[in-house]
Amino acid sequence: MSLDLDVAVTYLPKLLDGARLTVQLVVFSGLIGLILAVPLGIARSSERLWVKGGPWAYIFFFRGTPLMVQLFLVYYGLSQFPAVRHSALWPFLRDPYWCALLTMALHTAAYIAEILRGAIQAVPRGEVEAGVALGMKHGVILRRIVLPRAVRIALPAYSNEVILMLKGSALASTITLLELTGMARTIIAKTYMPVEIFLAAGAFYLAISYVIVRLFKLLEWHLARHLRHRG
Amino acid sequence: ADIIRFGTEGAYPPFNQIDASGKLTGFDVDIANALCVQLKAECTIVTQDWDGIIPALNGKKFDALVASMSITPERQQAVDFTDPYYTNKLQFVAAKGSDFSPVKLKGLVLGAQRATIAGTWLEEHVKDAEIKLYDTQDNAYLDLSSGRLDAILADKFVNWDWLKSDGGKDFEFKGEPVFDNDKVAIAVRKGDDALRQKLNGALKAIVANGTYKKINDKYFPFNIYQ
Amino acid sequence: MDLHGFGPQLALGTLMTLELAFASLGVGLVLGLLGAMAKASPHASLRWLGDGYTTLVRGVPELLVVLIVYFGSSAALGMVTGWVGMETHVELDPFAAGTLALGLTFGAYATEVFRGALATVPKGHIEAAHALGLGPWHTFSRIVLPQLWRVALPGLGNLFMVLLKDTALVSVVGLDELMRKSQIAVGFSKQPFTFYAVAAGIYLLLTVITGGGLMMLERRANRGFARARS
Amino acid sequence: MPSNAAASDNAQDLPPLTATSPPALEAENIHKRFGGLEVLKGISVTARDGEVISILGSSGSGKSTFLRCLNLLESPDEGRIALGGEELKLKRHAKDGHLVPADPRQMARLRAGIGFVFQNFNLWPHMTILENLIEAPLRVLRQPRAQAIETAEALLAKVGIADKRNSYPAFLSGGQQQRAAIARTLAMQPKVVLFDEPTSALDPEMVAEVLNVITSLAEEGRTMLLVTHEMRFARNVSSRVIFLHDGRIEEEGTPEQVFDAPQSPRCQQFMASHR
Amino acid sequence: MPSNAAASDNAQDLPPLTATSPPALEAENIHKRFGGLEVLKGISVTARDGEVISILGSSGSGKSTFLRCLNLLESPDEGRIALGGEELKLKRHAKDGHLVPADPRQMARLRAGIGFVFQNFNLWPHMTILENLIEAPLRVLRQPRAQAIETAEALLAKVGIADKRNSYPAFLSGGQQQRAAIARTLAMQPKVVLFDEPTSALDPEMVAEVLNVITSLAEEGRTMLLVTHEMRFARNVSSRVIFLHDGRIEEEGTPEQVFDAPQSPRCQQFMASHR
Ligand SMILES: Nc1ncnc2c1ncn2[C@@H]1O[C@H](COP(=O)(O)OP(=O)(O)OP(=O)(O)O)[C@@H](O)[C@H]1O
Ligand SMILES: Nc1ncnc2c1ncn2[C@@H]1O[C@H](COP(=O)(O)OP(=O)(O)OP(=O)(O)O)[C@@H](O)[C@H]1O
Ligand SMILES: [Mg+2]
Ligand SMILES: [Mg+2]
Repeated sequence: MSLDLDVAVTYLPKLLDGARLTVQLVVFSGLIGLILAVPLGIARSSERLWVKGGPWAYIFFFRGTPLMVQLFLVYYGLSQFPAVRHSALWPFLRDPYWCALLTMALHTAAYIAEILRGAIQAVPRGEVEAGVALGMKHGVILRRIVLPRAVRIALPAYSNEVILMLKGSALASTITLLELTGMARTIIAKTYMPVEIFLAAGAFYLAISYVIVRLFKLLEWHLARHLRHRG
Repeated sequence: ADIIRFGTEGAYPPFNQIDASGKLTGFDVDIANALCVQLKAECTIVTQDWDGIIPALNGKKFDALVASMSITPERQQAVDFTDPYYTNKLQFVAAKGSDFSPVKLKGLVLGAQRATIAGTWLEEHVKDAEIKLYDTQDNAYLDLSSGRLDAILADKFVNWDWLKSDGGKDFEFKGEPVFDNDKVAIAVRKGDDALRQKLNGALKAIVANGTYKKINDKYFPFNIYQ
Repeated sequence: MDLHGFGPQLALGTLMTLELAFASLGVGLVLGLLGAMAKASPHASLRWLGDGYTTLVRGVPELLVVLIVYFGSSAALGMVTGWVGMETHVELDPFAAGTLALGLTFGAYATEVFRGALATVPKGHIEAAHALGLGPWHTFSRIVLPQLWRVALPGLGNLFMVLLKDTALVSVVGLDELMRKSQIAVGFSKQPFTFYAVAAGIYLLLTVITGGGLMMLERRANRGFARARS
Repeated sequence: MPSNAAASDNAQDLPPLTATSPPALEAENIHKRFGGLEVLKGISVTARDGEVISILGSSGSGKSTFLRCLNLLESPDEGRIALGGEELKLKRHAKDGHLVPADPRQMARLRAGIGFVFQNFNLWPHMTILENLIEAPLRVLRQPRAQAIETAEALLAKVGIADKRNSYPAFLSGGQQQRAAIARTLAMQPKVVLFDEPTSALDPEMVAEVLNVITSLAEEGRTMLLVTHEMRFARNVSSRVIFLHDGRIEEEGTPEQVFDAPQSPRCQQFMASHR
Repeated sequence: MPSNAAASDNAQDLPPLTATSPPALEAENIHKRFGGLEVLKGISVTARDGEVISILGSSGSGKSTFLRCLNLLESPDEGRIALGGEELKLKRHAKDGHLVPADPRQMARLRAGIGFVFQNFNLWPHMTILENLIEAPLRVLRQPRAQAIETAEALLAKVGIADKRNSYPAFLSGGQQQRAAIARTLAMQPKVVLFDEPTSALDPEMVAEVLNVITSLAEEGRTMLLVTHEMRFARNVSSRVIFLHDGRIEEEGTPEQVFDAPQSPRCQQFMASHR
């Protein structure tokens, strides 16, 4: 099998456009997701049923169903109701970009919250008790002891989640967005050169995820200074 | 006897589809079976996702594709085609009563399935309208009924099938077919001339002996060969 | 709800989804542990290998991994058999290819989860094992793994949920799992919402079951650990 | 309701020691069981301002559990606790029947006035020693940063680990960690300090040093309860000694009484092993 | 090369004590630095079969570090170590220049013959106390399960926590954990035992008990090095005392010499604080 790399080069600008949209989707949905996930994860690790019940159900639903189905229901599903089409939200929900962003953020928030819960529960009990004994309030302990410790524990799993979202963003092509995958498929439909174009798109994904991995490594290194030998 | 392994998509009614009992049915399937009877060959038909269908053929997962695949120059680089076994036409559908017309598309939002002749046609011929491409034809129809699309361009026969259904009852064909020479054929691996010749012969035979017409009439009230 | 007679088909799809998920889980857990050990190894070459594995496999879209394994493997096997003079056509069957591809992917992500968990095992516990003369294998399997497991479980649970749904990707190699069966049903019946809702319901059901299993595992793994309260 | 800042002011200028001032710490009839094991079977202790009470007892006799119950790190099954005359509001937990704080704000305020030095230190590993020390003064007492650092450095110097101020806990020796933990507690200037074996990892010189620290705290009018196995230390530092056995107070009195003339056979036996 | 099992046989029937038998443990000129901090500046210790050597020194003087270097939990920068006359093969690590084991199998075999009791116990939290005790005998010595359990239960009874056999470490008191850690090490019947403050969390009665255990181990011909802050304990148990200061051995001799008539001013000062 011989590769025709000219095709990939010809369509590079188009793929770049797609990559830009992909990065946008991942970054924004990731940020919104993180903001949603922190309170969710904290509430989920509570021992009180009425605190953890809601987040539990939320996480259950969004982790339990495929992103593809969620996207489908938000984009195609909601629009089947005339009430939605005539509501004030329609200009927003009509647009596949906002639908994708909303769904991806809700989806990733559930996963991040669950990771955070695991990490919070892994913080050694004695360290929490030390804060309690010093009269620190619940919120202060959470902010100053539990979360900083949990963040360090959760970081690798979180980097996983970001990369999974990068890949998950490919599903946005099912609601007509021309992000990297959507763009690649459109080009393939024109050129019938699936191997070359998919490889080129794959290289873009690899490059983006490499950057993500690097950034996380940097962050991890920075946060692990308390374990590093200091001469 | 010879063994021929056919591949098809199984998600393109009424040409190829899987029914509730898991059985593969449709126009393509009936044609393949008729060809096999003609060739006195032993046949299997396997389904395969559209995205992987050409690679699977070239990876020798099967020998031929009866998947309503149109002949295009790009595909001809990857596979060889037999003589066409039906001719497709592209025609717009839009809401009943709308003033849509294929000659004034400016500023409209048009939809089609990605990687189809219809999608390519839109991209090549329409410059001043927004074009949205969908993974499946069904998704395009959904967006037509949600009002995000003004019209859809698709295979006439597929549109016809949808317009008959519940979801399509508020829509209708608009204007004449914009393209009527889309030839659909069976694909074989490049260079597999022996199989190609055999299939061509058998195809001629079933058209001549009336088997083809019987199959055609089972699905459509009009002739789709030419 | 009218399933247009597709009930048995969806059941078959569910079964295929489960088979794929569990088979890939097995492959992936082993790869994940090996990956984490490689990355924590003092040997630079092993670390490099582990890094390469996770970066590459995590970086490439799952769909591409599936396609590469499925089509690439038969090309590679064909080449090998060609060298030894056989002209027969060898191929990885779709299930094996799907399992391998999903397992590879799961393993790459699991490597990261295990690595994070590895860092939470107190150094002293490993030193205690060394001081008692436990070898590297026993130290790992008896002291590190059970503690690592406890911290890794929620992350692995996440990954398993992803895996369960990623099985949908292998439909490109011709495996009829739940998602594809639903799409077929949609194509036939033109009732997308019915069937996608049913599919979502089935995935949720599987989530309930795996969630229950995970909770049991977590409870087991947490024996002996007092939980922090504040 | 007085704010945290007010509570800390209290701690700094203590009320004059008069016979009528309420006891700094009062615990009455504390009961605690772990599953089937009844560890505390009704312990009552009253500590006046400036008193230093040592709690002795064999390993597993419930000394740590008792201290932990006093600031509700462990929920007692039964009992009353009052600090400086203010009764800690408790309520019964609906599910497991333990006593838990009824008013979390009161609890946090009172806890800020009770220091606790853990048997196993529990320093926060992601903060340097200095950060460990200033954390609570900054967040709980809302001290200005400069002042918190100043106090912290003075304390670190006092316990002899000023050079480790920017190290992380993982890189300290056992004794250094223990001293850091003591300093962290003292940085809050608590009125009552509970020490759980504060000298277990210290060499005799450091023990003497900690003894000095405790004595000077007592002179400032602070009240201390300490669990210790160092008899010599207990004798030198304490105004009163309590011997725990089998979940009850078996013997109580001045160091002379308990060490030199114990009444109960169990305590006699315990003291004998020390001689 | 003898297998692990053979090594354990060795440990159980010890060679007769003769003047010509090689020393149980020999460490020569051990150096260790952490970054810029030189903690050990050349320490040499030779311990004969049945000897009990106490290591004293102020907090941070490098006692734990020295013990940890002896079984290579810490990589020394310089030095030689031999066990029962067998020299530990060391090589210089290519990158950081530390000495690391050259032959991992030899290392594991020798380590199985050296016990180490950690200052902070390091019990494995996911195993019950009994499981903690039998783990190494099962995996390293390949003892039959029944035998391992029997030995473990006898040891637990000896240190007085037989009732905690099925508890997890998190639910034990500090002293109970310490005793479990001692028992875990002894379950391997090591020829040489290194104790890092084995009595820090123990009450006087338990200290006496541990003293008995150590004495009886010494009578069996086992060799022990122990870091401790309990002077009385060190005096009673040891045949030789070493005082560490500033990374060097400042004073060495019989307990009488070191405790009652120290030569160096630093040691005199240290001992004074003890009186
Ligand atoms: N991993 C490390 N990195 C940097 N410095 C260290 C490390 N471990 C120990 N140190 C330093 O080395 C010195 C000696 O520590 P070590 O634990 O040997 O003391 P020690 O004599 O056992 O004291 P203690 O009686 O308090 O346990 C201390 O100053 C300590 O801070
Ligand atoms: N969380 C717990 N769950 C079950 N049992 C516990 C728990 N905490 C302590 N215990 C048990 O309660 C008893 C008292 O423990 P505590 O820690 O109070 O003893 P202590 O007097 O402080 O002993 P030490 O001097 O050894 O520290 C012990 O038998 C211990 O095993
Ligand atoms: Mg205790
Ligand atoms: Mg030490």
